[in-house]
Amino acid sequence: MNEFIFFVNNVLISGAVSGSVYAIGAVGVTLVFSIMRFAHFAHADMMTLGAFIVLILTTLFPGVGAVVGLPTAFVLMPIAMAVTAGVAVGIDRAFYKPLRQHNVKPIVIVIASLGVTLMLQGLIRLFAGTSSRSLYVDEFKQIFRIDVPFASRPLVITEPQILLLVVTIACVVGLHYFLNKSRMGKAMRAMSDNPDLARVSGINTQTVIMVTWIIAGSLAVIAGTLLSLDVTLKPDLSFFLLLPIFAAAIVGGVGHPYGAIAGGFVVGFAETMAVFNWAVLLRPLHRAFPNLFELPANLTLVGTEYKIVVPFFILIAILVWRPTGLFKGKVI
Amino acid sequence: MTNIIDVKNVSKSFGHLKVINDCSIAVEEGSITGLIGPNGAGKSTLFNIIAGAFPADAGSIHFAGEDITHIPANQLFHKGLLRTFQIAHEFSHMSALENLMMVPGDQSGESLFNAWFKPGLVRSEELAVRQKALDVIDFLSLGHVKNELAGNLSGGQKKLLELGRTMMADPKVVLLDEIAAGVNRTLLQDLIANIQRLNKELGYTFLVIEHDMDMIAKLCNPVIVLAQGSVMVQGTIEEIQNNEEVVEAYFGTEAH
Amino acid sequence: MTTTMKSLIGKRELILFGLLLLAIVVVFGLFGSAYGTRMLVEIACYAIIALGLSIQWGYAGQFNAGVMGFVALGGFFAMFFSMPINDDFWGSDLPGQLGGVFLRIAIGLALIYGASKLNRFGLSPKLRTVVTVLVAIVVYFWIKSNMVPVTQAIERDADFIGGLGLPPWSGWIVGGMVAGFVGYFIGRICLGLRSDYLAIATLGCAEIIKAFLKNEDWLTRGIATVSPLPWPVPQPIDVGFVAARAMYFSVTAVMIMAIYFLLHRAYHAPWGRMIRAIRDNEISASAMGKDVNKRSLEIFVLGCFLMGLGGATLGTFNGLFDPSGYVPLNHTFLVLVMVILGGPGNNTGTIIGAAVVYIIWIMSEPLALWILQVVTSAGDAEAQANLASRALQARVFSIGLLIVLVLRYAPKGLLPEKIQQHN
Amino acid sequence: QEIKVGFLGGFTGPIESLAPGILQGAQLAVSQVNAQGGLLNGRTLSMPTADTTCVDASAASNSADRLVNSEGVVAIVGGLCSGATIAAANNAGIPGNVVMISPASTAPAVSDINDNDLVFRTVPSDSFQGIALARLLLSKGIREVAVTFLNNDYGRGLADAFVAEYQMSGGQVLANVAHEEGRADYRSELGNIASSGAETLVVLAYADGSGQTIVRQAYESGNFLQLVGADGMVGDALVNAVGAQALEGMIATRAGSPEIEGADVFAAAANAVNLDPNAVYAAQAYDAAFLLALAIEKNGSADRDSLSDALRSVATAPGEVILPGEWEKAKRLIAAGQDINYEGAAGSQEFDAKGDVPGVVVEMVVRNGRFETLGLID
Amino acid sequence: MAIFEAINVHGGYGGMNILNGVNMSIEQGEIGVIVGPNGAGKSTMLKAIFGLLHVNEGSIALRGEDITNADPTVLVSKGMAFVPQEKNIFPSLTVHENLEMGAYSRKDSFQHMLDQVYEFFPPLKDKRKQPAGELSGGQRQMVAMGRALMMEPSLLLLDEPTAGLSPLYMNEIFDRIITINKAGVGILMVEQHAKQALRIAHKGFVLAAGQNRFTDTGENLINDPEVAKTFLGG
Ligand SMILES: Nc1ncnc2c1ncn2[C@@H]1O[C@H](COP(=O)(O)OP(=O)(O)OP(=O)(O)O)[C@@H](O)[C@H]1O
Ligand SMILES: Nc1ncnc2c1ncn2[C@@H]1O[C@H](COP(=O)(O)OP(=O)(O)OP(=O)(O)O)[C@@H](O)[C@H]1O
Ligand SMILES: [Mg+2]
Ligand SMILES: [Mg+2]
Repeated sequence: MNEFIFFVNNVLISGAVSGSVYAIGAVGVTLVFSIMRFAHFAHADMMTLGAFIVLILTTLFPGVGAVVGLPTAFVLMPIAMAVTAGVAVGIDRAFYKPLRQHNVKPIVIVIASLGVTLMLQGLIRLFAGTSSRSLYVDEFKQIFRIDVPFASRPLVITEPQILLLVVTIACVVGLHYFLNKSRMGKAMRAMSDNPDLARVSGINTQTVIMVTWIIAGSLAVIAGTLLSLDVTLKPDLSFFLLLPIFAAAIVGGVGHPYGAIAGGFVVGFAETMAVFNWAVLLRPLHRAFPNLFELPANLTLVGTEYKIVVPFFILIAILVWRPTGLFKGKVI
Repeated sequence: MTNIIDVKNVSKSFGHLKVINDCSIAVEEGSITGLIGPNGAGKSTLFNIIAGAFPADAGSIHFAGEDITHIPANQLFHKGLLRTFQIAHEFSHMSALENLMMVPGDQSGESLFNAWFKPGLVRSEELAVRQKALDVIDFLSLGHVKNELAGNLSGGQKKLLELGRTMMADPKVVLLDEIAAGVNRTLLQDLIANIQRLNKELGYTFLVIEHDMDMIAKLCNPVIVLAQGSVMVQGTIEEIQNNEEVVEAYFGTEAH
Repeated sequence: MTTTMKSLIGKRELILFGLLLLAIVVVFGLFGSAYGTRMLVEIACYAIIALGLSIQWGYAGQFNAGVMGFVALGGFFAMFFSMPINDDFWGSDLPGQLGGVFLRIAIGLALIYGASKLNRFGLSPKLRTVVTVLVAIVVYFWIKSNMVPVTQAIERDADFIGGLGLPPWSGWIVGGMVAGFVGYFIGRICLGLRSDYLAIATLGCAEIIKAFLKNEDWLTRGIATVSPLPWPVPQPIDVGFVAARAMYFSVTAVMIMAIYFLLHRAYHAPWGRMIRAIRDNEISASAMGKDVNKRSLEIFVLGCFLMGLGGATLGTFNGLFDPSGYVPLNHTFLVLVMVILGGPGNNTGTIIGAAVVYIIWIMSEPLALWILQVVTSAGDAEAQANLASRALQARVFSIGLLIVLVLRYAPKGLLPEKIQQHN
Repeated sequence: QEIKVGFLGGFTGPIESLAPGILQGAQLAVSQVNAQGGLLNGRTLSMPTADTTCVDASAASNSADRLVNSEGVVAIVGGLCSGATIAAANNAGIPGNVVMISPASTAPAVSDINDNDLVFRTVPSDSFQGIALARLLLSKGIREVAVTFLNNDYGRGLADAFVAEYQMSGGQVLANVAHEEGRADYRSELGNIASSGAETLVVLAYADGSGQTIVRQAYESGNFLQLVGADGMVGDALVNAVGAQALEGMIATRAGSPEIEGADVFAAAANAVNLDPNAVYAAQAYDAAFLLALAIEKNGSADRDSLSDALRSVATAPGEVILPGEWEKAKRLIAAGQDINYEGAAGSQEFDAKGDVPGVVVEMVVRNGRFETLGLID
Repeated sequence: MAIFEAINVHGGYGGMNILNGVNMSIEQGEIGVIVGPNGAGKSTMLKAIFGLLHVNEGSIALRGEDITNADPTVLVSKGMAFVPQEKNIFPSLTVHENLEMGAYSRKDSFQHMLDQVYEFFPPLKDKRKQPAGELSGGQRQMVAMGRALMMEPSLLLLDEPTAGLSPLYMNEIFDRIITINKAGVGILMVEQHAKQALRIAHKGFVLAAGQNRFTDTGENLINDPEVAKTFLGG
């Protein structure tokens, strides 16, 4: 039973948590992709940017959380979402819109977004320094250790992890209703299908693009903040998230929000399972039949130093096996 | 006369949609064969299958007696099978002349080794290819736009360019997919004349998809009617126009 | 021929070359000739890498965001071939054991390959896939369990397997070839993808290559780094900085001239026309009889070869093999900026771009510090120290800004690709 | 008129947050020298800086090259990361005949550079600290540990030394796992380690990098009872960030001796300019810069030739003891032709044949939300 | 008063003008047909009218009100609708959603228009839940027309609505156009099936090289031998 709890803690909860972060990130990437047709490399940096804004707010108003009984950072997150959404819209106006108007190939905008990534990284470091920070300024993270019958190990889950899972579900449901039922949502899908015709139909494409960036920016802040709450806030957080997030988006099928969510969890679980020591689960078996086999101390698929390449291997496997991703993506 | 193209019992589905359904057609060497049928009948799909753009699910295709069912598009070109596209597929960032010059398939300068180490050979071949392209471009009366980017040409000029490629390659068979759609009728008369000339003078075989009945009537014999992925009837244009089934499915009762 | 001569030295090129020369003279004047020659060599190495990216992207429209990986491969082979032979390793029984592991790897690969062909023997494709995956997993664990003890023994007893003691240039060529070979496999899998996907896929490949070089200590010494590396020409310690670097520069300059000449010839031959046609419209090119997959792969491999070669020359020049030193900012994005600024598909432009961007990149540090000193000369020491480190972050920012500005105002680069005219 | 001693640091890259403190340490020495009349008959000492990026050998040698060839420095303080130091030395320092003193490169490999006696360091090699840490744990009766180290020259060198000593002396290392810098999440690594059943976790990483996250997540997971760190983990910033409750009782080691006089002198001087005297490697950087100034003065000219001999002479016994900040006194003695012996802020800085200093390692523990120094480990 | 009038329109894509002074007008409830050689600027003219590219000189008016270079969104709310030559549907939206998008800027109920479109084009009714991308060419064209009709426009711009369609669908589309027009909608369309189109046109415009060459009733143009020879294919 202890081993099972260990498995739950280290694979299920862990995978679900990183899966959620990837999923929310991938939804933003895929939304931008399906509506503006380019892979937005700066998304991960918008996550960091948002989290830094939250940090600033939390430092300014440290007591807010106690009033509601939630982490201050979480309570203040909506303000950062608004700010980052504004920044995202501004970046689009300044850097992507002129290129769009020149009718350049999508790949050129992709490169521009690489430029924006570097600029954001430079700026964040310039103003916020480079060290790790915690989003818990005046409070401490709540850790729930849940005792389970027949086991001496507790199930461990932290407050931000619960928030993360809840918010992910809320985002999925909300986005589903928004895209399928609301007028603006349908207009966004229409725009992603055929931007010129959308204009001709009287859809204000500027508004649609703005709303897209607002949603993408807000989602980025949610992912960034909850991740930083759960772990730590670093300026170079984003670069390491970029690959798994894109892998998640492609694995799920680019341009497909539900695919992105599925992809996020696939990548998240794959990562944790690849580095999990499966010998742990075999130990009870080994205790029951000690002579049956010899149990190696460490039975992992890949060493943790290769964890970064796991999303990428999944990406390749999926692309070979099913080039459009799990859900049928739009463009290949 | 022999059948230069022989399509036997070919089927093709996209997902659950069966687009080509046990279809068999044959094209006689030296003929201009028409292929008509309602929208969505599977005509372009059939072209794509013959030209190797994607594989058939079942059935076989023979070209000049050889089984070409699984041969990719680029190899079919070298065997003498050339197709045009329903939507013009020009090389938009190359000049009109270059669009033609890239066509010949036996250019030794296309190998890196020759390009690097046999410049003399490459240059003399290049001169010949260029002369041929200039001839073709004059023949198509596109001389004044030969250095224009192909992407900037108008719809009709692109269609002419598509036709010009066929003349650069010396193919045996040309598959034409709706070259008339969106083309000005006056220009179309020239195109028809050109096709007839290529057929008579150079002996090209044509398989022509078209919705323009005037053009089909002028050019094609025989005409094959495709409906829902299989052949409905085949015959001369008169026979087709008087076939009630075809009239109902294709022309509509108030046609002519 | 006269037309090509003219196109080679147009007015724009002349002006740019003039400005570049001026910049180099200024650098020589300000920083001395030892540093100046060093910069020239590094520009030359980066120019080779940039030419590799330029032909992939400019000629064929392939967006390779994994330059770093190929550069690192080149660096590794430059080290592996040129370092002296490690007697601790070759004198023990470890080579035999390692050979045994490689034999097992070969057997394992053969087994996997065999399993993937089982459908020839009447197995249904689904079942075959399952069997292949199972075989692959078993083989993986089998090899892993055999390999780990051997590699650990090497690390413990011999540090790492050492080099081959061959001349550095042999490592450069092999480094280029292996980079091309790896590029071949990556290209086989990824070239069919949309360009953004290709970027992500190659980005990932580069990370895999780096992770491998960084963690397989028995082979590469990992983060412990290997240095000093032998040079193909006398080293500064023997003949002084300027002379040694001038000799090194002449080697790289000859290489660039040869590469430039060959690329120019190929581009203006039917080969170049075919590559551009494939870039424009793959479907149509394939209908015109061009083997799109083969040709895309050919140019991808050629580009990767150049990246490997450039990486190898750079590695040897730096005198050190340090796998963790390969970071995307310096080895992918910087090269990318060189190519977009210079003009993708224009070799002259790419070389100028490499020089301009490298000078900007290198000068941005002293410049940032100088500006800072002027601005904060009144401030206290702590503020200065902090600001100095932060001001250098501006480098990252300025590279980003440069990308965005170039795309905005000169989307085709300083010297755009020329449209072929036939009069 | 200025005499230049370069500072080669990783202002960007993985140790960018440590670099400012280290530079300040060196600058403190420079400002003291200048405040007390400068060197070589009143010439001023200045310190141009250059960035190595820490991880990019090419950038490191380039920056070093600029210092050596363009700035014309007499000597260099730096680099910080061992890889950068090796690259800079091999590419620019040694061919340029420039003495380099690294205040932070701890990798054992630095000892083995073929350096014509030009490369020194004021920080002990990792092998000292790893051994000390292993002995400390064993002496406390901890016989089973799991190790996770940062996968760079620092972490790996330290881990290798620690593990070798620990196992040789009868301890058992149940897991030894590398981790990469800069990740958001180390739960997988920790899970992997925890699966070995170890209850003591040795974290060999930097406090404001992966170390902080690992310690925090190790505490959250509840899988480990005892946390252990090395010098990279020491710093009250860690306690503030992770929480005193989580770290209470954490064992750590760091280089440096609390008993030498120089430490207190340096602490006072540092506090006066708002520099945390405990900032990682700041004292070592101070020593490096001060030593170089002494050596130049001793050498009698701003030439690079024979500077390393002068350095050895001023740094090592015998001779009149010079403490941090005692520049005027040292100048006077040198002028009088007397032999001096600098006893620094971070140690007595007696260079051995390879240019290394002997390691003095102290034990530290987190108590009441602060790192407290307990005493020397022998 | 002319419901729509374009006077001396100049415009193009980049620097160069494609349109060099085009004049056009139609009255309430009329059908106007534009014919001309490829590259004459016909599609360009429709795009210029609909605000999709910049008019450098000249003016365009709707019911006397100036709409030169107005945003398409504004034009839609003023009762204009446009069916482009290609890519005129939203492939991943269902037929029903395509029609809804047509009514995007309507604030009132549009149920009656949905009913009417399904009545116009019966095949669509069965396929209302199906993504439009799965339809055949003719059905797509119906969806495109239906989408344009949802706003109950008073002026409908059609760019080659019959290109690539089988004769059956071509006739059907022409029939629908006549029906729609009978309901009082003004229509301006480009056609290469010039004779059939001019036959139902009240007014015909022959465009060449970005300028008007002939403007007359449809009947007169068909019967003009010069027009017939140079522009209608004899
Ligand atoms: N790649 C594809 N994926 C899914 N369905 C396809 C694909 N290509 C064609 N179809 C479907 O196959 C059917 C036949 O298409 P095809 O293009 O062959 O028709 P066609 O006879 O050429 O019609 P038209 O005269 O309009 O060109 C259509 O229903 C079409 O929607
Ligand atoms: N996006 C564009 N950029 C630059 N030039 C263009 C563009 N689109 C069209 N043109 C040019 O504008 C001219 C007119 O094009 P337009 O599409 O209006 O012709 P058209 O009369 O509709 O012809 P067709 O009957 O072939 O559709 C052509 O010469 C064409 O090359
Ligand atoms: Mg078709
Ligand atoms: Mg048109």
